[in-house]
Amino acid sequence: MERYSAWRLFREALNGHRGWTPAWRSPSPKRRYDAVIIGGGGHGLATAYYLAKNHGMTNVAVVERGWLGGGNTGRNTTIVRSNYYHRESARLYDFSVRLYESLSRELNYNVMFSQRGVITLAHSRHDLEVVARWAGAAQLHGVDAEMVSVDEIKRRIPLLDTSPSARFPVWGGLMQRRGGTARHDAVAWGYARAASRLGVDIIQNCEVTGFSRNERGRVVGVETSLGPIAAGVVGLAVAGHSTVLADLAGFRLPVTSYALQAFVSEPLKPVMDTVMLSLATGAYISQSDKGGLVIGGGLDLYPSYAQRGNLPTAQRVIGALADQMPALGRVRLLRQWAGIVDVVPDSSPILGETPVEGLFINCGWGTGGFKAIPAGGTLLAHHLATGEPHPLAEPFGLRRFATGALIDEAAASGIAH
Amino acid sequence: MGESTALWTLAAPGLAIAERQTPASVLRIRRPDAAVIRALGEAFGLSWPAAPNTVAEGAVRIAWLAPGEWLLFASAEPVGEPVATACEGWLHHLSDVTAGYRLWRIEGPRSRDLLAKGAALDTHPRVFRSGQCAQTLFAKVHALVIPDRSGDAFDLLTDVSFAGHVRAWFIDAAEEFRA
Amino acid sequence: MLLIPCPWCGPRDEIEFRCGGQSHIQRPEPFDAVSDEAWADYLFTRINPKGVSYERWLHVFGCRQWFNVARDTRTHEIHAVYRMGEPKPDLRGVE
Amino acid sequence: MSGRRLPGGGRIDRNRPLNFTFEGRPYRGYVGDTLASALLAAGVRVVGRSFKYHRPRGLLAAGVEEANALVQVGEGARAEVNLRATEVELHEGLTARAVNCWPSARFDVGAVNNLFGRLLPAGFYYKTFMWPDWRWFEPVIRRAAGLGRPSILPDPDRYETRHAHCDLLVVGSGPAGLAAALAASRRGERVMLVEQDPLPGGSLLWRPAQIDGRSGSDWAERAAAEIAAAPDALVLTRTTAIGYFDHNALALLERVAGAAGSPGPDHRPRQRLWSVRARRVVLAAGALERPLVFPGNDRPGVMLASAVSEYAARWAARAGDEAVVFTNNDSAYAAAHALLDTGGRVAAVVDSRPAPPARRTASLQARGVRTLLGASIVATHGRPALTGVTIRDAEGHDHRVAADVLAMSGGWNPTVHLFSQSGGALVWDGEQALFRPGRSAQAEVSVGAAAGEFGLSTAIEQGWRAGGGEGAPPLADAADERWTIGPLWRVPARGKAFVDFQNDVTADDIALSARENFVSVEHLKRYTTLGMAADQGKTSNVNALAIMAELTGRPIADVGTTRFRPPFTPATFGAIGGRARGELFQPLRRLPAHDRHVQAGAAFEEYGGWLRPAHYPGAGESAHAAEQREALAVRRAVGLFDGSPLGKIDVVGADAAEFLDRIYANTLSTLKVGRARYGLMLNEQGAVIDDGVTVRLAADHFLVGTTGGGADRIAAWLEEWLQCEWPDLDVLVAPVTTAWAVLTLSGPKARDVLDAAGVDMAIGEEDFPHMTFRECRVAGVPARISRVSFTGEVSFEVSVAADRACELWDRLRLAGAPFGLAPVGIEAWMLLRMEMGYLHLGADTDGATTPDDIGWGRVLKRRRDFVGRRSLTRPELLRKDRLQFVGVEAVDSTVPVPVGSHLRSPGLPSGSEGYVTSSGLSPTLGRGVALAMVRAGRSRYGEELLVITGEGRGRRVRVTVPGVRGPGGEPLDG
Ligand SMILES: Cc1cc2nc3c(=O)[nH]c(=O)nc-3n(C[C@H](O)[C@H](O)[C@H](O)COP(=O)(O)OP(=O)(O)OC[C@H]3O[C@@H](n4cnc5c(N)ncnc54)[C@H](O)[C@@H]3O)c2cc1C
Ligand SMILES: NC(=O)c1ccc[n+]([C@@H]2O[C@H](COP(=O)([O-])OP(=O)(O)OC[C@H]3O[C@@H](n4cnc5c(N)ncnc54)[C@H](O)[C@@H]3O)[C@@H](O)[C@H]2O)c1
Ligand SMILES: Cc1cc2nc3c(=O)[nH]c(=O)nc-3n(C[C@H](O)[C@H](O)[C@H](O)COP(=O)(O)O)c2cc1C
Ligand SMILES: [Zn+2]
Repeated sequence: MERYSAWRLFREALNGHRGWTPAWRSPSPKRRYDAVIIGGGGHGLATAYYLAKNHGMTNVAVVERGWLGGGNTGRNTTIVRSNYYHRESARLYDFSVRLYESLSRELNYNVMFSQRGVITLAHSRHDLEVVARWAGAAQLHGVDAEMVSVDEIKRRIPLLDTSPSARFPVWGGLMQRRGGTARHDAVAWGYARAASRLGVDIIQNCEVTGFSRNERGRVVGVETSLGPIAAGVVGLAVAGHSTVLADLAGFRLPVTSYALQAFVSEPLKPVMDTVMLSLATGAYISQSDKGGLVIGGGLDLYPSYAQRGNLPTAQRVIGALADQMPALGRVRLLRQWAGIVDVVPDSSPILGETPVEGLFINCGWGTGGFKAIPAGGTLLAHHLATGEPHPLAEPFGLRRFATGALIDEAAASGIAH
Repeated sequence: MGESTALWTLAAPGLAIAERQTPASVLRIRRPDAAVIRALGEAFGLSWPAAPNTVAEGAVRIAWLAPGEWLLFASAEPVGEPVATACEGWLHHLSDVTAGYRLWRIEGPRSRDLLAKGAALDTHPRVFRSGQCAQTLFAKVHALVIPDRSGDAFDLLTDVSFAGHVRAWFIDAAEEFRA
Repeated sequence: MLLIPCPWCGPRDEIEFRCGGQSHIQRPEPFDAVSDEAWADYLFTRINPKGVSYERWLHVFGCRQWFNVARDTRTHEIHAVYRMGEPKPDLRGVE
Repeated sequence: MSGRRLPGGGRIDRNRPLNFTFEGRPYRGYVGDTLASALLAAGVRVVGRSFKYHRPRGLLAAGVEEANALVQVGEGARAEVNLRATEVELHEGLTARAVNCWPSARFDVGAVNNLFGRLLPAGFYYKTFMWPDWRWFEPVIRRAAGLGRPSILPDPDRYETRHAHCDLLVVGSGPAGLAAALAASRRGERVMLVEQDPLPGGSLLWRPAQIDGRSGSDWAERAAAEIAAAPDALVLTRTTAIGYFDHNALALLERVAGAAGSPGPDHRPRQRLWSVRARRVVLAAGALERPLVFPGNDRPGVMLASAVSEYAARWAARAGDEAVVFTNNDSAYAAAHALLDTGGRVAAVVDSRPAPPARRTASLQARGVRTLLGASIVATHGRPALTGVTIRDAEGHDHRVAADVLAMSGGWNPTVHLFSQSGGALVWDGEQALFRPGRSAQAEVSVGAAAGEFGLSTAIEQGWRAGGGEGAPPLADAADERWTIGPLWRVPARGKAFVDFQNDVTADDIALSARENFVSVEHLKRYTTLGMAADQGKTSNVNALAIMAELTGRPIADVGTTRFRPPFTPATFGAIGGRARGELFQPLRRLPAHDRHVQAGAAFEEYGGWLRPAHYPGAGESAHAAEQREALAVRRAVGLFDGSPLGKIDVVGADAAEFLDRIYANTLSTLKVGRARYGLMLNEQGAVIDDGVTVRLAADHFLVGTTGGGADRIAAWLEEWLQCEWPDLDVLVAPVTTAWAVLTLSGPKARDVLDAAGVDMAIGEEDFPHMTFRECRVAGVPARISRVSFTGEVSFEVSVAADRACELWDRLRLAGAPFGLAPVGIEAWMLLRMEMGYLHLGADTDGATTPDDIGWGRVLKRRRDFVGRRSLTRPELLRKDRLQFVGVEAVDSTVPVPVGSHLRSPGLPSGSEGYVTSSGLSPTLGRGVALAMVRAGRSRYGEELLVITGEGRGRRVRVTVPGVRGPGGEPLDG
C-alpha cells in the first residue's frame, strides 16, 4: 500500500491516477483471530489499529454489519473538544484531542483536524456562573479553556445576535481554542487503511448474530452472517446497537438508543470560523470545509433505531439558529438525517469488562464520542491486549452504576431557578 | 361568556380576538363512578361531561380535562355547595383558578386558519365541533380549546402567566390577515 | 413525527407528549433488602429493544395522563396503547 | 443577442415584458418566464461555473433538477444564494449573478483549477496537506469551496408555519396527481394538492396531450380549478413537499409572496412551512430525466432532451438552432420533433441502441433527420459553448458534426424521494432501467411517472384509482405508447465525462473510487462527494451507482441507492423556524404584577422561564448599586419582593400525609395543622430536585411549596408517582401556582407595614410565629400569609389571588412608604439569603447533590422508604470526602470571590477541592460573603483554602458554617 503525499499525488496525476491501490483490503474472514472487534465505526477501527500498533496484535478482524463508518462516525457533527467538567472525563477527552493533533501524520491520512476553536455561549447570569466553574475545572485538569467576553464572541461569530434584546442574550462564553472539527469519514477511513496496512482484516457486510461460548461461559468467537469466527477476545464497539449485541451475549446495559438529528445547509463561502454551541437552545453549528453549515442540537426523546429525520426537531434546532443568527433566515437547509446514539444515564461512556468473560465493551458515547475515537480505540485495545483496564478507562466501568460513582457531566451544569 | 368586558381585543378582516377574565374552578374527583356523575349532572341540571374531551352547557359550562377532572366555568363560591353535595363521600377537591387563567375568544371565518398556525389540533368541523373540547399545545403553551355552536368561534383557555406571550402571538399571527 | 393515540384524547401529534421510557418496571422493595446491584438495575438497566418497545408516555399538553405504548423502535409503528396498570397486550405475530 | 425566442406560443405573456440583469448586463423577458427560460431565450449560454474546476456551464435542465445554473438573486439583506435559475420566476428589476465565480461566469479566474484538474481527483485532500499541518492549507481550501456568499445582514422578511390535516394529500399536479385529487374532491374528501411549480399541470404544460377532448394544459387548468372550488379542498401551487416523516406527516414549503431577492410584500409571509397530517398520501411527483455520461457532456449547450422540449413548448425558448440528439431510449425522439416543430434543425439523432423501435426512427427519417444507431458521442467542441460534437458510429468511425445544442437522454428516474423518505423500499426495474417504488411503508401510493409508469392513460388511471375515483377516469385520447430503453451508463471514451455536474464528479472519479475500494455507494458518495451538492444528485445518483455496478461486476439492485433525505429541495432556515422568533421562540411567563414592576423601573431578566425583576435601578443607578441598596433596605427597614412563581400545589385526601412522606426525604406527616415545614424532594438517584415550604391546612390537606422553576415539574412529578406507582393512594393533586400572587414583606419594619396596610388578625410574634400559616385579609384582600423567611429578617409571605396582585402591591407600597419600603429584585434577595447561609437550589446544588451534601443528613435517619432513599446508601454516596455545603469568607480582602472559583488547600499540589457556589458583596458588612461546596467541608471549618481559578486566583478564604455573623459575632438576623 502506497504512502500518501503531495509528490505521490503528482506522480499519479501523470498516470491518470491508475496506480492507486485499495485504501484497505477486503479479505474473506479467517476461521480464527486473536481478537475480533465488532463494529466498523471509528472506535472499532481505532481499536484494531492500536491493537496492531501499540500491542503488536495483528491477527485481528473488524467485522462491520454494513459499510464501515456508516454508523454514527459517518453522520456526526464532528465537534472535537476536551473542556469537560469532571477530571475523569477531561483526562480521557484531552488524551483524545492530543492524539487527534498528530493523527493525520500518524495515519498518513488527512483527517482535517481543524483546531478552529469551540465557543459555548452563556445566556444568563446563571449560565455565566456555571461556565466559570466549568472553565476553572477544565483548567485544573490541564485543559485549555477560557472565558470569553461578548465582544470577543461577536468578533469571532459576526452572524450571532449579541444584542441585549435577543431572546437569548449572550452574556459571555467559554472557549477552547484547541477544540474544533475533523473530517468524520476520514477518521474512519484513515484508521481502516492504517489498520489494514498493519495486517488487520476489515470485513464489511458481515453482521454479528451471536456469540459462541465455551463450557465456562467465556466468549470464544462470534457468529456472523458470513459464518462463525473464533476469537481469543472480543471487543464490542457498536454504539447505538450495544444493547442488541449485549442481548445476544446475555446481559443488559444501562443504555437507551435515541435518534440524534443533524442538519447541513447548502454550501456557502466561509461565514463562520469557530464552532458554536448555545447552552440555552442546545443548538450547535460549525461550517464544514466544503462550506455547509453543519448543525446539531436535538434528540428525538424516545427510543429509536430508525435513523429518521423528524420535523419538530428541525423546527426547534433550525428555528433556534434562525433566531440566534438572524442572517441565516435566507440560508437554505440542504439535508437532515439522524444517527442512533447510545445514551447512558450519566452521559459518560462505558468502557471495559462486561459480565461475560472474554467480551469487552466500548459504548455509551451518546452524542459525543466522535471526539473520543483515538482515545476509545487506545483504551479498548489496551484492555483487550493486556487484560487490564487502562488507567484512563478505569473510572468508566459498568460497576459505577451499582456504587453510584457516576461521572455526570449533565448534572454539573445545574438546574434552573 | 360575554358578560365581562374584554381586557384586550384585536380585529382583522375575518377575525376577532378578545381576551377576558373568566370565572373558573377545577373539580377533581378520585375515581368517580356513575353515581357521582349522575349526582353532579342533576346538581347542575345537565348531562355531566363524563366522556373525554366533551363539554356540557347548562347554567355553568363544564369541560372535561382528564379522568376525574373538570373545568367549571364558575368561581368556586357558587358551585362549592352543589359540588360538595353531589360528591358526598368521594374524595374530591375544588380549586378556584379564576385568577390563574385567561380566556381568549376567537371568532370569524379566519379563526381556524389562525388556530392552525399555533396548534397541531385538527379543528375541522367534521372532527371538532360544539360539545367537544381539547387540550393541546397552542403557541407553545398548554391550552384548552372549545369550539362554539356558531361554527367558527372558539374559546381558548391558557395560563394567566402566559397572557403576555399569547397576546403577542395573536398580534403577530393576525398580521397576515390584516388586509 | 409520531401520531400517538392517547387512550383518552385520541390521536395527537408527538409534540404534545413526553416519553417516559420503558414501562412495567417493578420498583424493588423493601429498600433495606435491595442490593446495590438490584437497585442499579431498577434505576438504570433497560431492555432497549430493537423491535417492539413497551414504554410509558405522558400526554403533557393534553389530559396529563400516563399510559403505555407498544411501539416498534425500527419503524416507529405503534401497535397498541393501553392504560397504566393494564397488562401488556398480546402482540405475538408483530414482535 | 440571438433571436431564440420563438415567434409564438408558450405560456408567457408577451404583453408584459420584464427587465432584468444577469451578471450586470440588462436583458428582457416576459411574465411567465423563469430566469432560466429568459436567459435561454436571450441567447445566454454560460450561466455559471462548476464547483471544483470552474468549468463554464450552461443550463442542463428546466426544473428542480438543474445542476449548473446556480445564481444569487438580489443584493444586501435580501440577497439569496444558490437558487436554481430554473426556479426563479422572473420579475421586473430582478438582478442575478452566477455564484462561485469571479469576476464573472464568462471569465472566471478560478478556471485555473481546470488546468490542474489532474491534481485534484476525488479525495485528493485526504492524501496531502498533512505536512506541516492541515491548518496551513485549510483557509485556502475553505475559500475555494462553498458556492454562494450569503448576506450577513439580518433577514428582514416574515416566515410562517402552520398545521393542516387532510384525508388525502396529493404531491404533484401532473395528470396523475390531478386525477387523484379530482377523484377525491368529487367524493367530498378533504384534499390537498400541492405543486412546486407556479402552475398546475406538470408535464401537461409542455407535453402534447389530449384529455377529455381538450388540450392537456386546458384540461389541467380546469381540473385544478374544479378541485380548488370543492369545499374541503386546497390547491397549493409554488409549494414543494419537502419531507415525508413518520405516521404520514409531511412538510410543505410554500413560497407565498415576494419574488426572490426583492422586498417582501408588507404583511404577508415570504414563505410558509406547512406541517400536514394526511390520512392517505398520493405521490404523483413525476420523473426526472437522466443525463448521459460522455466526455465533454458538461459543455454549455448540452441539455436534457426533455428540457429542450419544455423550454420550447412552455416558454417559447429554443435551446439552439442546430441540434444533435443523443439518447439510449425512446423519449428523446419527442425532443427532436419538438425542435423541428419550432423551426430548429436536427443534424442527427444518435441512439446508442443498435435497434430502437423502428417507428421512432422512421418518424424522424420522414422529416429528414439522420439517425445513427449503435452510435455515441465521444467528444464535444466549442469554447465556451457548444459548436459541435464528435459522433462515433456503430463501426467505430468518428464524425464531427456542427451543433449548438445537444439534447441528451439517458432514461428516466421516477421521483421517488418522498416515497423513500416515507420508509418505502425501492425496487430495480431492469426493463425500464430505473428504481421504482416497491412496497409502501405508510398509507401512501405512488402513481404515474413517479411509479415508473410513463403512459398518460396509465398515469391518469392510477391517479384516479388512488383518489378513490368512481366511474371512468378522464380519458386521454391517444393510447399509451410502449417506451423502451437500452441502458448506456457511460460512453467508453477518454476525457472528463461528468456524472455529478454540480460537484464536478466524473466517471473517472468513480473508477478511482472503485480502485481504492470505496465500492459501497455510500462510500462512493462520501469519497467523491457525488450527490452531496445542492441538487442532492437528482441527475447523478443513478448513473453513478450503475457505473459502480458495471465497474465492480455487481447487479445494480445490489449496489442500491444512497439514502434519500429531506428536504426534497433546499428550504430556508427562516421558513423552518417560522414566526418562532424572539419571545415567540420560547414563551416567557410574566408576574401578575408585571406592570407594577415596570412602573417601579425594574430591570427584567429571565429566571426559570419567568421574566422577573433582577433589580430596580433608580435614575443613574448601576445594577450593582441598586442591588446593594435594596438589600440594605431589607436589613434596615423593609423590602417588598415578588415571589409569585413559587409553586403551590394542593395535596388532599386521606393518604395525603402518607403520600408526602413517600415523596419527601423528610417527614411531613408529623406536621401540625397551620404549621409550615421545609422539605426536600429527591429523585430516585438520591439527588435533591426541589425544596420548599409546605403547610398543612387540615389533617388531609397540604399546600406543597416548590421552587419557582419547579412548579410545573413537581406537579407532574407528584402525578407521575400517583398514576404510575401508587394508584391506590387516596390522594388528589391540584396545582394552583399561577392563580396566586405572592408578595413578601421582609425586614425589621415588615410587621409595621403589614399593620399599616391593614390586616384582620393579630400578627405579633407570639400570635403568629415563624413557620406558621394563616388565612386573613390584607388591606381588604383575602390572603394567606406564611411566616417563612429567606432573608433572615422578619418576613410575611402574603399570597392573594393573582388578579389582585397589583392592588396588594399598591397598598403595601403606600403603607410601606413611611417605613422606607423598597421593591427588591432577585439579585438582592439572593444576596440576603447568601448572607444567612440559606441554600438556593440550582445555585448551590447541581444535579448530583444529595441531602447529606447540603447538611440535611439528619432527615434521613428515618427508617422508612421514600423516593431516592435506597440510592443514598450506595457506597459512593456514603463517602466522607464528598463535596459539602459550607460558607467561605475571604481572609485577605473585602472583595467578593467570584462564583465558580475553585478552591484547594494550599498544601495540595493539584486538583480542586470544591468551588464557590454563591457570592456577593454584603452591604451590611461591607465585604464579600460566599457559599461553597467543599470536599468534606463540614469537618474543615476554620481551615484556609486557596482560590485557584478565575479572577480571584491566589486569594485566600476560610471555611465557615454557611452564613455570616454580624460584626459582634451575632447572627445577622439576630
Ligand atoms: C447526529 C450526530 C451528531 C454527533 N455529533 C458529535 C459531535 O459533534 N462530536 C462528537 O464527539 N460526537 C458526536 N456524535 C457522537 C459520535 O458520532 C459517536 O459517539 C461516535 O461516532 C461513535 O463511534 P462508534 O465507532 O462507537 O460507533 P459507530 O460509528 O456508530 O459504529 C458502530 C458500528 O457498529 C456496527 N454494528 C452494529 N451492530 C453490528 C453487528 N451486529 N455486527 C457488526 N457490526 C455492527 C454499525 O453498523 C456501525 O458501523 C454525534 C452523533 C450523531 C448521531
Ligand atoms: N419516458 C417518458 O416518455 C416519460 C417520462 C416522464 C413522464 N412522461 C409523461 O409524463 C406524464 C406523467 O405524469 P405524472 O402526473 O406522473 O407526472 P408529471 O411530471 O406530469 O407531474 C409531476 C408533478 O409533480 C411536481 N412535483 C414533483 N415533486 C414535487 C414535490 N416534492 N412537491 C411538489 N410538487 C412536486 C412536479 O413539479 C410536476 O408538476 C405522463 O403523461 C407520461 O406520459 C413520459
Ligand atoms: C460533517 C458533515 C457534513 C456533511 N455535509 C454534507 C454535504 O455537504 N452535502 C450532503 O449532501 N450531505 C452532507 N452530509 C450528510 C450526509 O450526506 C449524510 O446525510 C449523513 O452522512 C448521514 O447519512 P445518511 O443520510 O446516508 O443516512 C454531511 C454530514 C456530515 C456529518
Ligand atoms: Zn390525552
